[in-house]
Amino acid sequence: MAELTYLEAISDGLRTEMRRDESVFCLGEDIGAFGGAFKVTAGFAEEFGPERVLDTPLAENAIVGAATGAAIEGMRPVCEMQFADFIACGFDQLVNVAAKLHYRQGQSVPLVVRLPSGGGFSGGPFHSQNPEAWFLQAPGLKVVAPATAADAKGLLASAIRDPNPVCFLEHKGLYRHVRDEVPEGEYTVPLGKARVAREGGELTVIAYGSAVPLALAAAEALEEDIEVLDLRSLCPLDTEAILASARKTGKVLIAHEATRACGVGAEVAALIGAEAFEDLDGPIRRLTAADVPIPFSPPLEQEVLPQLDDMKEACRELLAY
Amino acid sequence: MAELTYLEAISDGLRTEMRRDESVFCLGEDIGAFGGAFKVTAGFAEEFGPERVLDTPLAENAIVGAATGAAIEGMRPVCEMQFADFIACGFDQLVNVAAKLHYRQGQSVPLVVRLPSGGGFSGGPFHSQNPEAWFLQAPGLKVVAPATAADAKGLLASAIRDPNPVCFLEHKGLYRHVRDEVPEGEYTVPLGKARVAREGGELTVIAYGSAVPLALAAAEALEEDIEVLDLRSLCPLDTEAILASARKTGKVLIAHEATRACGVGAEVAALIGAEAFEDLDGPIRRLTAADVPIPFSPPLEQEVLPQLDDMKEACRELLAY
Amino acid sequence: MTLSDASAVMGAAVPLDPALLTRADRAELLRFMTMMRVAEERALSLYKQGKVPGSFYDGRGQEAISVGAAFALSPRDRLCILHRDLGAHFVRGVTPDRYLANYMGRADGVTGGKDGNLHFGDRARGCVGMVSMLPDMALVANGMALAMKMRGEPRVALTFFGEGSTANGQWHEAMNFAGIQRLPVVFVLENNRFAYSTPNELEFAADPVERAEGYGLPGVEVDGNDVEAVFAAVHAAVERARAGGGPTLVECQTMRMHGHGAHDDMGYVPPELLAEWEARDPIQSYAARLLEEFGFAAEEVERIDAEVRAYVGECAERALASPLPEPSAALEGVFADRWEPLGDGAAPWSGWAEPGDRPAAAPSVPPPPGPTIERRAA
Amino acid sequence: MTLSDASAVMGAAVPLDPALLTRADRAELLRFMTMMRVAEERALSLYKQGKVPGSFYDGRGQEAISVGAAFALSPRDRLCILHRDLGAHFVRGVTPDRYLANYMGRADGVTGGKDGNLHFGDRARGCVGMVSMLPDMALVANGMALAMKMRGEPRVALTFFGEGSTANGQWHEAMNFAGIQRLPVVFVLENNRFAYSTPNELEFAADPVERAEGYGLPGVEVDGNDVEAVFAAVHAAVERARAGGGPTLVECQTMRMHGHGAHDDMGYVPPELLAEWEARDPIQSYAARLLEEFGFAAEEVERIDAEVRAYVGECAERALASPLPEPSAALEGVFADRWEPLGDGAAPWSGWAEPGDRPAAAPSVPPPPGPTIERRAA
Ligand SMILES: Cc1ncc(C[n+]2csc(CCOP(=O)(O)OP(=O)(O)O)c2C)c(N)n1
Ligand SMILES: Cc1ncc(C[n+]2csc(CCOP(=O)(O)OP(=O)(O)O)c2C)c(N)n1
Ligand SMILES: [Mg+2]
Ligand SMILES: [Mg+2]
Repeated sequence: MAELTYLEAISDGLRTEMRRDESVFCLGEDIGAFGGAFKVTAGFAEEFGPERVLDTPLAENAIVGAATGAAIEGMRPVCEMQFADFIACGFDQLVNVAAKLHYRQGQSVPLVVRLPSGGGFSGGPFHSQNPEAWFLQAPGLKVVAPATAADAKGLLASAIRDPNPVCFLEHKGLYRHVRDEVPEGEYTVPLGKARVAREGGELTVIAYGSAVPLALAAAEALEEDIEVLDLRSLCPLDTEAILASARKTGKVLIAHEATRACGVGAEVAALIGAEAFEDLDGPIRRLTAADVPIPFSPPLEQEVLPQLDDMKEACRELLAY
Repeated sequence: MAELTYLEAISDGLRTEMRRDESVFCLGEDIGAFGGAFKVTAGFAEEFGPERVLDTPLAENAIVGAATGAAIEGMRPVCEMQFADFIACGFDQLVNVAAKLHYRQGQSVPLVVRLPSGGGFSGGPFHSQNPEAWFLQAPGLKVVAPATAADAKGLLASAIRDPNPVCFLEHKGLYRHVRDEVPEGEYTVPLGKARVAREGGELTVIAYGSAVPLALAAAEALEEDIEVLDLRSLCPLDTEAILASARKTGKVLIAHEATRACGVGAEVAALIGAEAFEDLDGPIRRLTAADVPIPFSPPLEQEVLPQLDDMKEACRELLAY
Repeated sequence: MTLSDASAVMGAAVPLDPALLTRADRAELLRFMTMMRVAEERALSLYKQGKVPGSFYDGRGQEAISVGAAFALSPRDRLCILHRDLGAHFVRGVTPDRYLANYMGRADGVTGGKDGNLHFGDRARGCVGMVSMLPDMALVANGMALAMKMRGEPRVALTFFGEGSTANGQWHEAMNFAGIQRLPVVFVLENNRFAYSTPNELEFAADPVERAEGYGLPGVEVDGNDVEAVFAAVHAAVERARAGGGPTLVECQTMRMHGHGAHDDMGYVPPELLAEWEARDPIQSYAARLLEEFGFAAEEVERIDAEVRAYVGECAERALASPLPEPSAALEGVFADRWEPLGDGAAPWSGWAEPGDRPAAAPSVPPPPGPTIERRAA
Repeated sequence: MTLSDASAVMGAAVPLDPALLTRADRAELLRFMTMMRVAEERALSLYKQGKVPGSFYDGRGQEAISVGAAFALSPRDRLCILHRDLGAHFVRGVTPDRYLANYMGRADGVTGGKDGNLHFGDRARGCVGMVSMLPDMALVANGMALAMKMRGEPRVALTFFGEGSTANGQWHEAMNFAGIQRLPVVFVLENNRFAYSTPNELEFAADPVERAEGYGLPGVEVDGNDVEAVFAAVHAAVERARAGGGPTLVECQTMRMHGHGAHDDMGYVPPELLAEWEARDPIQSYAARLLEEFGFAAEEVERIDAEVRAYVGECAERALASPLPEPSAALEGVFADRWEPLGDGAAPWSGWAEPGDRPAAAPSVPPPPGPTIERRAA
């Protein structure tokens, strides 16, 4: 075990998989000599050579499309979007080609798209988005969103080994602010299993990505009997764990940084409203970004993204219900 | 008043607006001399000239981008996607440029994207999709989905006159199968107002697009006291009408043809679970397509898309709850 | 480029070494083109009988392109075949029964009813099924070629696209990336004068083959109605790619002789244009050439036609006997349990008949068992 | 094209009619370039002082391009200005206080804190703010040009993009559509040798200016460090577009003299390359030319520099005095209540000074009231 930041854990996970399996390679903009916009692949070109850490032109459909073809031919490509926001430029290849090939043609497409996502650092409307819900409306894509360094490493390894296209949402706000014990060497965390990040009996906060540390901080600060469920995988969704916790506490707050309408929070709320209705002791609430583009200036951005105080307030309200 | 099909009503609405305002023009693939894949613009090139019924190359970002620029310069462009599915190829211009310009820059972008959507006719995985939920996760886009011919005409006129980008989902399955009384001449239906398509007291079916006639048929067949609320607008969503009906009947089924995870049904369910919790007499249920690509062969497609029997069954279950 | 330029189509830009094609090869070329024509005619009549759900598309008049191009490929080369290219499926070993069953949405169609039209690729034969969005497969072909290049394998990926699709941004991304990486990929552009109803002059202001240089790759223009010209150009491009020389864009000038789909009466096509190209029918003209230039007897040519018709007839019977899929299949297969390699395709060209001709370095991958109606019926 | 080709940059492809520029114009060109340089230096130091949230980008070394290009435009022409093109904003009338306030996320920045960096366009001055996704604005510029063409107005849309962005599919869609429709649009390509860390040879296998013909439009290559050469080429392209002659692609060869952003130490740039281009600094070399060729006195040139520095200093004070926006503003403005026209920009070139020079047919649209810090402070 070593203490690593979330960012270091991603690098470590990727490097470990590249050492383990020579069909694993990376492609993206500025990931080679430069090591990527966030330096996730710093030193990789030296260790693995420029062919396995491929600098592409500025063309996201070309990146996802090349990964799809290479995956079909037995490689294990890991694409980097420079920012998650740019997936809109590679959207068609992802949702129409990669996502549907197995269903239509029995063709496995083992690729990973790494998506540095999220805001909180004045990235503005084009460097702060959380696009995960788009992927859930495109059947055939798996979607993961780790909240801890250990999960970041373990889920990335599982994503790489999975025979399907996996969208790997790595939250930029966690890159250097989250640090925890990460197993050394090969390490996987299964896709599709949520994690009880904090046990509690009165209220469940269901969260993923950057909302997990926020929920934990709120629970600590309030000193209440709050359970925090970290989803880890958004597709497949761990419906069992969600329903078990909802039934246990009877009160649920779902929190994420993505905008609200048709977000993952809506799906989880709908699931609970349909399947755990009889066990609910209060309304199902959501804490999410407002339905606006993410603004640049700090006071504006803070108004839009969920803050610790908002989380505490939302918990308090539900506990008092 | 004249009896028109849903398709004729769209043509009529578009023609009326083009006659009313010469800044309105259409652009898309094969919409000129050919009149469009579904013949919505048949005869338009003759009446308005090829410049106002512009045949574009096969390039969806170019279509949406050109519309955005023209809208900024005071035109009122109406883009046609040949099939809604192709919006994935124009996605970036829509969600990143058109949607965000007003919020970021105070720049109004009055454009309409017409999206022939939906399945049920063996269109297969690329000619049957219902992409509306993607747009709800892209703040800045309005989204409408008419279920009747009159609404198709009136909502299209409102969409054209609206100073924002509007995604206009026209369901291909309704094109020739729905026919109703449509006011002649200029006619608008306001964006953001749902419509009680059938009054009832025991169960609310909230639906839009192709799910509305399905819900009405089920209600008739069951001869039960079912209310059918036709959303018409998905963004803005008529939350008042939704909550009022949910509170009145206490039981809600949300139905749409789009796939389930993070769909509009999830959003409506989450809204009700948060705001009408105390008035509910049963779980909030959804009837949607399964989370798979839409298959081609009739027995497969029928398995995936909601059918009348599924609707009846879902209503019966909730009524019996 | 205007419509009337269609008559100014260039001849083969790559002279064919006559020794490349044996007499048997030539018979095969005619046979595959005929098979495409006859199978599509049969499919169209099934469509008219209401046996094909959805819509119907064919490649009438373009048979020389898919057949000539696919004929140049080795078993271990890989293809993304498009909607006008049925002949390439046949060359790789897909049988007409599975094509017809696919169109009818039957369990024995290549996709088992999951997808329709020509939206299929037979995994067992080294093909990846196209998506509707055009020309997305060009980027997928790039990716396959990238894998081949990374592993140092002397293999090639080939894909097709229409001239209308070159207007889409993905086409540009594909050309540019292939040019930079010098990928072993061959792009076959079928300029059939129209994209749906849209004529060349609304698709581009300069012919796309003129763009090849701007991507640092050669562009070759051939008569797409001359199967040997197509074979020669693609063969040269494939050899170049296999030898590490990078990608080639081969533009085949041709004409879409039917509507975009069966629902389209082509009111927008000037009748003279159709007549002009009808006179250059790729099958008729090749049959004539076999008689005149290559010493085929009339009976030989007629026998090919008769045999193909009989065979396609049997295939249609088998396809019609195939059941519709079980509804429950609709909910299966969204995700894969494991990755499996594509199998190798048939490579009927005599150039691949002798083991010595095969690239020595190519390790053989066993094809996964591919379903065939024959197997099922047996 | 390799890195070392950078030294082989061509001269102005369009010879400048010397009468086009008056002595006062030349002073203005120097003044705007200096203003861009000084304002960016000031912004960078604000960034280093922690007053700029997020990240920081500038266009050091590229001042001649945005200034020279924007200088050729009339008030009613329209622009999409990119992240290296601050000078164009200044030419159109945006003042440095509003630029600096925007970078600091203040209420008086052009976007009022909604967006940062150079992601702004002053509506009152005929500009549409860029988005990050590159080169999306090329398609928006097409749309503006389409509207102008449809209405028969003798107006032009102009946009910029880097050479790296030409790899994206949207670039191709923009060129192709502009070529087919012969839109009155001018595309200014800034080849500054790198896209972030990616050098030319990984961006394309052939220089993008060579692609212009493949879209049926002229491509012109100029020395992007020579402001008069840029002006001449863009002026010719604008006149051509205004007269109905269609689009032009103008490639300006230059060098990005800073990192991609302030966080980037440019470890990947060979020092010789920087030194080579440093010697060709667009401002230094233009100042020298004004002295040598155009009879400017040293004091004149020095006064421009001093005045600009003083002015930018005052602007920085005003920007620093501007408050942060009210949080509640974050939840407003997703949707518009009504459409309003863009206003007309400043057009400081003497060619626009006399009313007779203005296009007769251009109806005047009143500019919407644009916020300025001056107005607020008054
Ligand atoms: C991205 C995209 N937009 C729209 C369509 C709808 N569409 C299907 S085929 C077609 C015309 C294609 O023309 P071309 O590439 O010349 O191929 P052809 O059909 O002529 O062989 C169009 C517009 C599509 N398939 N993909
Ligand atoms: C579609 C897209 N993908 C990725 C990025 C991230 N990105 C920002 S600037 C940049 C390099 C742009 O290079 P170039 O076009 O040459 O412009 P320059 O910055 O050199 O002026 C990249 C990759 C982007 N802005 N847009
Ligand atoms: Mg075509
Ligand atoms: Mg650059």
